[in-house]
Amino acid sequence: MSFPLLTVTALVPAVGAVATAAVPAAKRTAAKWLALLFSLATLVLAAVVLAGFDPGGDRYQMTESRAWIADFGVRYELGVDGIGAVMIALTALLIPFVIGAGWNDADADEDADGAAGSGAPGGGGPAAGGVKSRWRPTQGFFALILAVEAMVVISFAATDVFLFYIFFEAMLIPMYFLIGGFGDKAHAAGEEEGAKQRSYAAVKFLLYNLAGGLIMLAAVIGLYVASADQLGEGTFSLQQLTQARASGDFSLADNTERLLFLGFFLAFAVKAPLWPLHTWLPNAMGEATAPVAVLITAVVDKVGTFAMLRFCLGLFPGASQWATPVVIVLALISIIYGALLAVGQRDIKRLVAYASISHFGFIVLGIFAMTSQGQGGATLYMVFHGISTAALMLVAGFLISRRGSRLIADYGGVQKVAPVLAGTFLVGGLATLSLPGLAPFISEFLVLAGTFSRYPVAGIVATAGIILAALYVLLLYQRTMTGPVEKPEIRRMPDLKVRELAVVTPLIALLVVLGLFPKPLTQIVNPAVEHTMSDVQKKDPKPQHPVADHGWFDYKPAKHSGGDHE
Amino acid sequence: MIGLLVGAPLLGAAVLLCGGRRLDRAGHWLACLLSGASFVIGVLFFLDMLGRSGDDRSLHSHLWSWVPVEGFQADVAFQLDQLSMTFVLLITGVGTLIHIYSVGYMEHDPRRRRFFGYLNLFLAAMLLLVLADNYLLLYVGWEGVGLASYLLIGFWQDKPSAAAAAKKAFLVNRVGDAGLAIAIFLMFTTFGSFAFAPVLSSATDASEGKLTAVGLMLLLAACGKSAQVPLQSWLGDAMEGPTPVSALIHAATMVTAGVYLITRSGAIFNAAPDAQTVVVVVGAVTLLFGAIVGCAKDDIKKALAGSTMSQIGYMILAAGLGPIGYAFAIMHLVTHGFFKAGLFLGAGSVMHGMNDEVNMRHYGGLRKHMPVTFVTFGLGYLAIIGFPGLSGFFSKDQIIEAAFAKGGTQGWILGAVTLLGAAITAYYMTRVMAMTFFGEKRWKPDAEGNEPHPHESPRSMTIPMVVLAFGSVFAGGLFKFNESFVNWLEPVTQFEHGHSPLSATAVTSATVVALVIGVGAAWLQYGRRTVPSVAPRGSLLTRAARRDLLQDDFNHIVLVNGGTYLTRSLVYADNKVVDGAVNGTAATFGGLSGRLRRLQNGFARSYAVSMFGGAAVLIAATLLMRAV
Amino acid sequence: MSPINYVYLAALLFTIGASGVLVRRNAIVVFMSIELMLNAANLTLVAFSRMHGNLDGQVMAFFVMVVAAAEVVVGLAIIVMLYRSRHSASVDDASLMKL
Amino acid sequence: MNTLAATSTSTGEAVQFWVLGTVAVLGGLGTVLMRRAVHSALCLAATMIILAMFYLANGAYFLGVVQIVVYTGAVMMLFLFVLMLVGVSAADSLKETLKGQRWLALGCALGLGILLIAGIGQASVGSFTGLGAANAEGNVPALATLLFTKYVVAFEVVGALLTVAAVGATLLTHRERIEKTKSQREQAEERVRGGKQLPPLPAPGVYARHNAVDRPGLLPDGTPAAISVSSTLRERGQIREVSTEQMASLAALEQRTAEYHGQPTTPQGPTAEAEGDSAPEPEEAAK
Repeated sequence: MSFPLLTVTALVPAVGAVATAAVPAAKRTAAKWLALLFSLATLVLAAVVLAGFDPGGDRYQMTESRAWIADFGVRYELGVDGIGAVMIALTALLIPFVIGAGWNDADADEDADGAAGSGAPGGGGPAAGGVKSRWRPTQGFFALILAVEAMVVISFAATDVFLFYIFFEAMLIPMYFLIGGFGDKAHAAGEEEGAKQRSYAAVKFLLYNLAGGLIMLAAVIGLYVASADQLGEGTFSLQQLTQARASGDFSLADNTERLLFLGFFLAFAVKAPLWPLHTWLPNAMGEATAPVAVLITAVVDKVGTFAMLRFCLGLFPGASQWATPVVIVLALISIIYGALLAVGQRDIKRLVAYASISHFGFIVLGIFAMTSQGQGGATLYMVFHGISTAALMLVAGFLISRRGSRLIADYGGVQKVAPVLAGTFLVGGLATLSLPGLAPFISEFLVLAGTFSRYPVAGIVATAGIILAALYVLLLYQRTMTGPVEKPEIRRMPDLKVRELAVVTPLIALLVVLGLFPKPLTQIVNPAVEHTMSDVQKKDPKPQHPVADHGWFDYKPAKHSGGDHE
Repeated sequence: MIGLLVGAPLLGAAVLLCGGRRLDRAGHWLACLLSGASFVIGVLFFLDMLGRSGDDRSLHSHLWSWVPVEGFQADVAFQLDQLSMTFVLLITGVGTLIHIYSVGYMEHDPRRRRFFGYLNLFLAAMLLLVLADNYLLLYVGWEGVGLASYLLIGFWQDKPSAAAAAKKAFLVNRVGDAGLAIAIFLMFTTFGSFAFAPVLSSATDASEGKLTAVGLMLLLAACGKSAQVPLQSWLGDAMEGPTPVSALIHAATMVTAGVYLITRSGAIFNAAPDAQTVVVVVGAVTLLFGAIVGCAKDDIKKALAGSTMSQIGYMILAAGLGPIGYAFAIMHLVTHGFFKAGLFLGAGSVMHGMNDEVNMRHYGGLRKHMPVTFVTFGLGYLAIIGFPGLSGFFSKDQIIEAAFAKGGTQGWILGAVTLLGAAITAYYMTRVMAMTFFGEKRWKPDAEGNEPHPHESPRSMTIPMVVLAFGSVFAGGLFKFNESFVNWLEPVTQFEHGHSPLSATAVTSATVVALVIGVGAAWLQYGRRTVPSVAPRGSLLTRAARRDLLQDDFNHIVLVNGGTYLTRSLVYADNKVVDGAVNGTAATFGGLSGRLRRLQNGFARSYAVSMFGGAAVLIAATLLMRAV
Repeated sequence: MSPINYVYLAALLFTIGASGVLVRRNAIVVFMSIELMLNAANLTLVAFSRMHGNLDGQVMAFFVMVVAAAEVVVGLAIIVMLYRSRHSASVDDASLMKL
Repeated sequence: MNTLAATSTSTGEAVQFWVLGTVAVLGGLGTVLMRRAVHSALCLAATMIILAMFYLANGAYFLGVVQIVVYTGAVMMLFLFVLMLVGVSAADSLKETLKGQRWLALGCALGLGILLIAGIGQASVGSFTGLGAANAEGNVPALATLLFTKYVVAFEVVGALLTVAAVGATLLTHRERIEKTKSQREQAEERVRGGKQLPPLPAPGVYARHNAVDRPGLLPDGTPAAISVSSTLRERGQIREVSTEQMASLAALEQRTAEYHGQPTTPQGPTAEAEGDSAPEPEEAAK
């Protein structure tokens, strides 16, 4: 077996997590740099994965396969298709920014512990206050982020259903602590209430995802039993199952397939999140610090949509088609509902969370439209939404950290005192509303076009979402950034610092570059989408009046005979 | 090479917006330079194009493959034909003039660099819009100008009204954009492509229903961008932006993009007569709507905005007439670009001299104080009302003639509407003219006691006004001469001579009569009598017109209030119902476990009972299983 | 008579022992009831050993006895402890094991 | 029994089974139903002895002996020791304190019994093998062979378990003396400080007729002093009451003595106070 690149890509952040956690309490800064270093190393590895991926080659590449739990046919199987490779790259790309943006986020806990001693209200996290020597917030914060990264990478690379499941669920543990243990100290009703809300959000996050995950576990076991029944030897291997299905050895009864599909889909729909399973997201994103919120929406939740594409469609094509109408309706509701709720929010971070729900609706819509434009668009959407939300949310985080409040009403006129901050915020917002020229436009347009070509009504309803997107983004911008400067806290507000600029600038640059030149990504994604399309045995609807491949020079308007002006 | 047209202002925008304070001192000249460079390149292309025969003038340049997804090919590719060329020259020409004007106008603004960055961004997006060779790239330019317009309307962001106006403009435009997006989807599903060439050349293959749908969606887009009824409400508010912006974007170029879109998609509209009818109706309604609103406004810029709306109504109407009208629509567009830009710059000049006072009731008698402005504004005025011999006369007369040529009852109605429009145009423009430049001086010291001292504007502002005045006077005649403009556009838009039931002379005379009536009425009302400083209450129509014919009120009540109520109730429902259902489940389980907890009473004997009971049940189950 | 009767007897004794565990409060009596149940089980083992003709059942019974002896030793020690701390040998008095 | 399979046992065994079986069941019932733990223990011992006989009858000679030696001998003795520690003669109240416990218990027991018997009935076999072959060279050697070959590991483990149990029991009951032993002076001071009885306790049973240890002595005024009874008895509630007739006769005796000495009589007798004062009124005085 060749060099296990994927394993190493996941291992580096895992090792980084352990190493960061082991840094002594006094050397906070060293821990930060160590974490950044490891995340950058992961980024390099992910870049190697992306570069090494051959779009013309096999469906799954860089595969690794080792026996793990032989009794149950569980194997340690990794491999990426184009979609997986791109998602790993996205993850590895965002983590350094998350770390950079959260550079000082955990210090507040550290200081609270030091200053207040026993009675520190600093966070509902494990062992808040008192035991300073044992509880090292900075090290913990960065170690948890790296741990999440490692698990997400494995999830994107796993081609064994059981392996995927384990990391899909294990991710919840570090995320739980990240949400519950670290807050932005900007709750409207004071820090005590904030800590309460935080632990509520963390528990809600955990329960929702755990519930979804357990249902999925049942389906995973069901899949194993079904495969054991039909193939003689049970297996969780995606590749084996797909092959067996293609060769006709493995075919599920309609009802079984549908039940299994529902089991998987529910878990992913919670994670994604799809209406009406979405209510944990605004809480989690609202209470967590901005970098953690980015981690949730841009990285962890992507596992859900990614898994819909890889597992739901890949394993249960028949049931996927059966469920399509319902899923599309749910996705549409998500789009419109998320956008409308975003309009009604008073809290900046919750607004972004609801916007994300709307965007996840688009992703799911694209996946289940079952056209190559829709699925390609959905995949690109995952990447671009990750980058654009990261840009918007991180700048929002910088803004919140300056004023110490998440309420939109507490701002106004920031543009005047901090133009760079406002400018980057606007660019992030414009990316969120899919302004053409920025990357998310391409994906959103592809999703809409792909949906429209099969379900015109759904396409039109979803298009209404882009109007609402403009509404919530511009309302947010208008209320926070424009107008006269009235509040003294805002008059003193400093503009972006060098570190913050270093975090935001590359993201914005990426948004612009990918918006103009997404070809490298589409090249990698296209073959994977074709494979998925062949999995579900769907073909793009043909245009009714296909045009011949005209060059521009072939076009001459028909001469009208009636022209007597000459 | 074509890319350079777009590239130059884009570079300017990038440098100015990212460059930081270092560029504060010379940034505006850089912007003017790059805008001028774009104009020069445009002229070079134009000369090159003139050297070739009519059918051979179209240029095409493919830059890179943009979104290559299975079955979905979108390229970044430009196409420069006569129609685009016309726009390129108008945009870069007027754009450059307004850049120069802004140097003077924005001299004291601390954020001037940024202003020029936005202006350059606008030029780039607008050029992209007219140069794109497919609808998707056009869409990029389409929203790009929307963004630039947003940024420029809201340029003075610390004014809440400006920020709100900017947001409103973008949002209303977004509704139109959604229409364009759906039109593109329809093309994609119908033709499998959305590049101009393949779609337009095979448009007739598709069913009429499809084409009507596409046409209506394109019209929706045009309504948004060109401020046509029912999406016109943003244009009046957009006057919150600096005056050069109003001149460039909201008079000369961006708002005419809708006309461009309809003309460009002529092949589709030609094959969908129903859609054309709707276009004509929208144009006619807006024509009157804008004119009526223009009559009632006291704010000079809003009066001009109403006028703009009305004039674009003319263009849309002409474009809706099909091949008999496209060329005239574009011709009116170009001449309108000259005189309306000139009028706005004149208005800006007046405001510049009047401490940014916009209420015409506080002007009066300015002709003595601002002679250059008076003359250039006056020429623009004569052009817009269609004074014979000036450019507005030629272009508008053609449209009225074409409206009659539509034929049948429709033709008569349209002709009558356009004539009526011409009369109202004459009326409201004379009103503006009279209130601003004639009569007594009516200005007073403002709240801080500064009495305005009207003075002529600096050279950098007057020169562009003079140039535009020249355009307003001569462009029409030049275009009309030997039908040069129609011939120039014919290879792209096609041309068909309309057969009017009235002779050309009769139409012209009718137009002149309408003009005289309009001017006379206004002169009687505003030129001869003193204008009151405070607006009289006015008739019901006047009051409604002052409020944009209640359209804003409708929007406010139905959309804003309704939307607010909807979102509020949804937020409530999300908390209470969706989340409540989940929390309720949790509470149920909580309560249930509270009950079950009582079973855990701590008495070992109780537990033993459950144990033995359980054992009994197990045995019973085993026995049953064996028995079965 | 069939040796199965021994098993019936054992079942009867087991049930009596079980009800003793459930009904009595004195820890020592409860313990004795448990012993009764164990003995009933032993009787079953011995009877089956005879019916099957091998001695494995007796070995099992032997082990049960030993384990029971060990259990009695520890159990009684616990009862003594309990008595010392609570001055009562009632199992109901040790009812803190609840939520 | 040399036959490999038989269908029924000898008549003697049958008789023995029915007679002793009845006694065993009665013994079991006694264990559960007797109010005094000692009686329960005795009943249990009886049942165990009968079971030992049944073991013998079933060819389990070794086990029968072990049953008697280990169970009836050692384990039951242990039980009795503990009973004596806790209180031999205290009778339990049979009043149920847990709501519904008795009915539940009855239901469970009945259900379990019926199900068990039904289960056995289902599995009942017509013939049995008997231990003739297995016990051919003697029950003990055969058992030993099994124990030390096939079950040797289990045997060792059980041995270890026993040892651990022994150590565990010792540990459990052992009370480590962690504080310094108190000197006599300290004890005295503590007593004074705690307001405890300083002089020696009064002796019990002054006017007793029989085993006087469980009768309180009377104070000079004639009231019984509960403190004079040993604390163990007091705790078990085994103090015998000084009955009113006795008090009366006592008073009469005092009277007579006083008359004899020509002393003035005290108007109030101890009788009146005996009722209110006889301090820890035992719940149930022994008869």
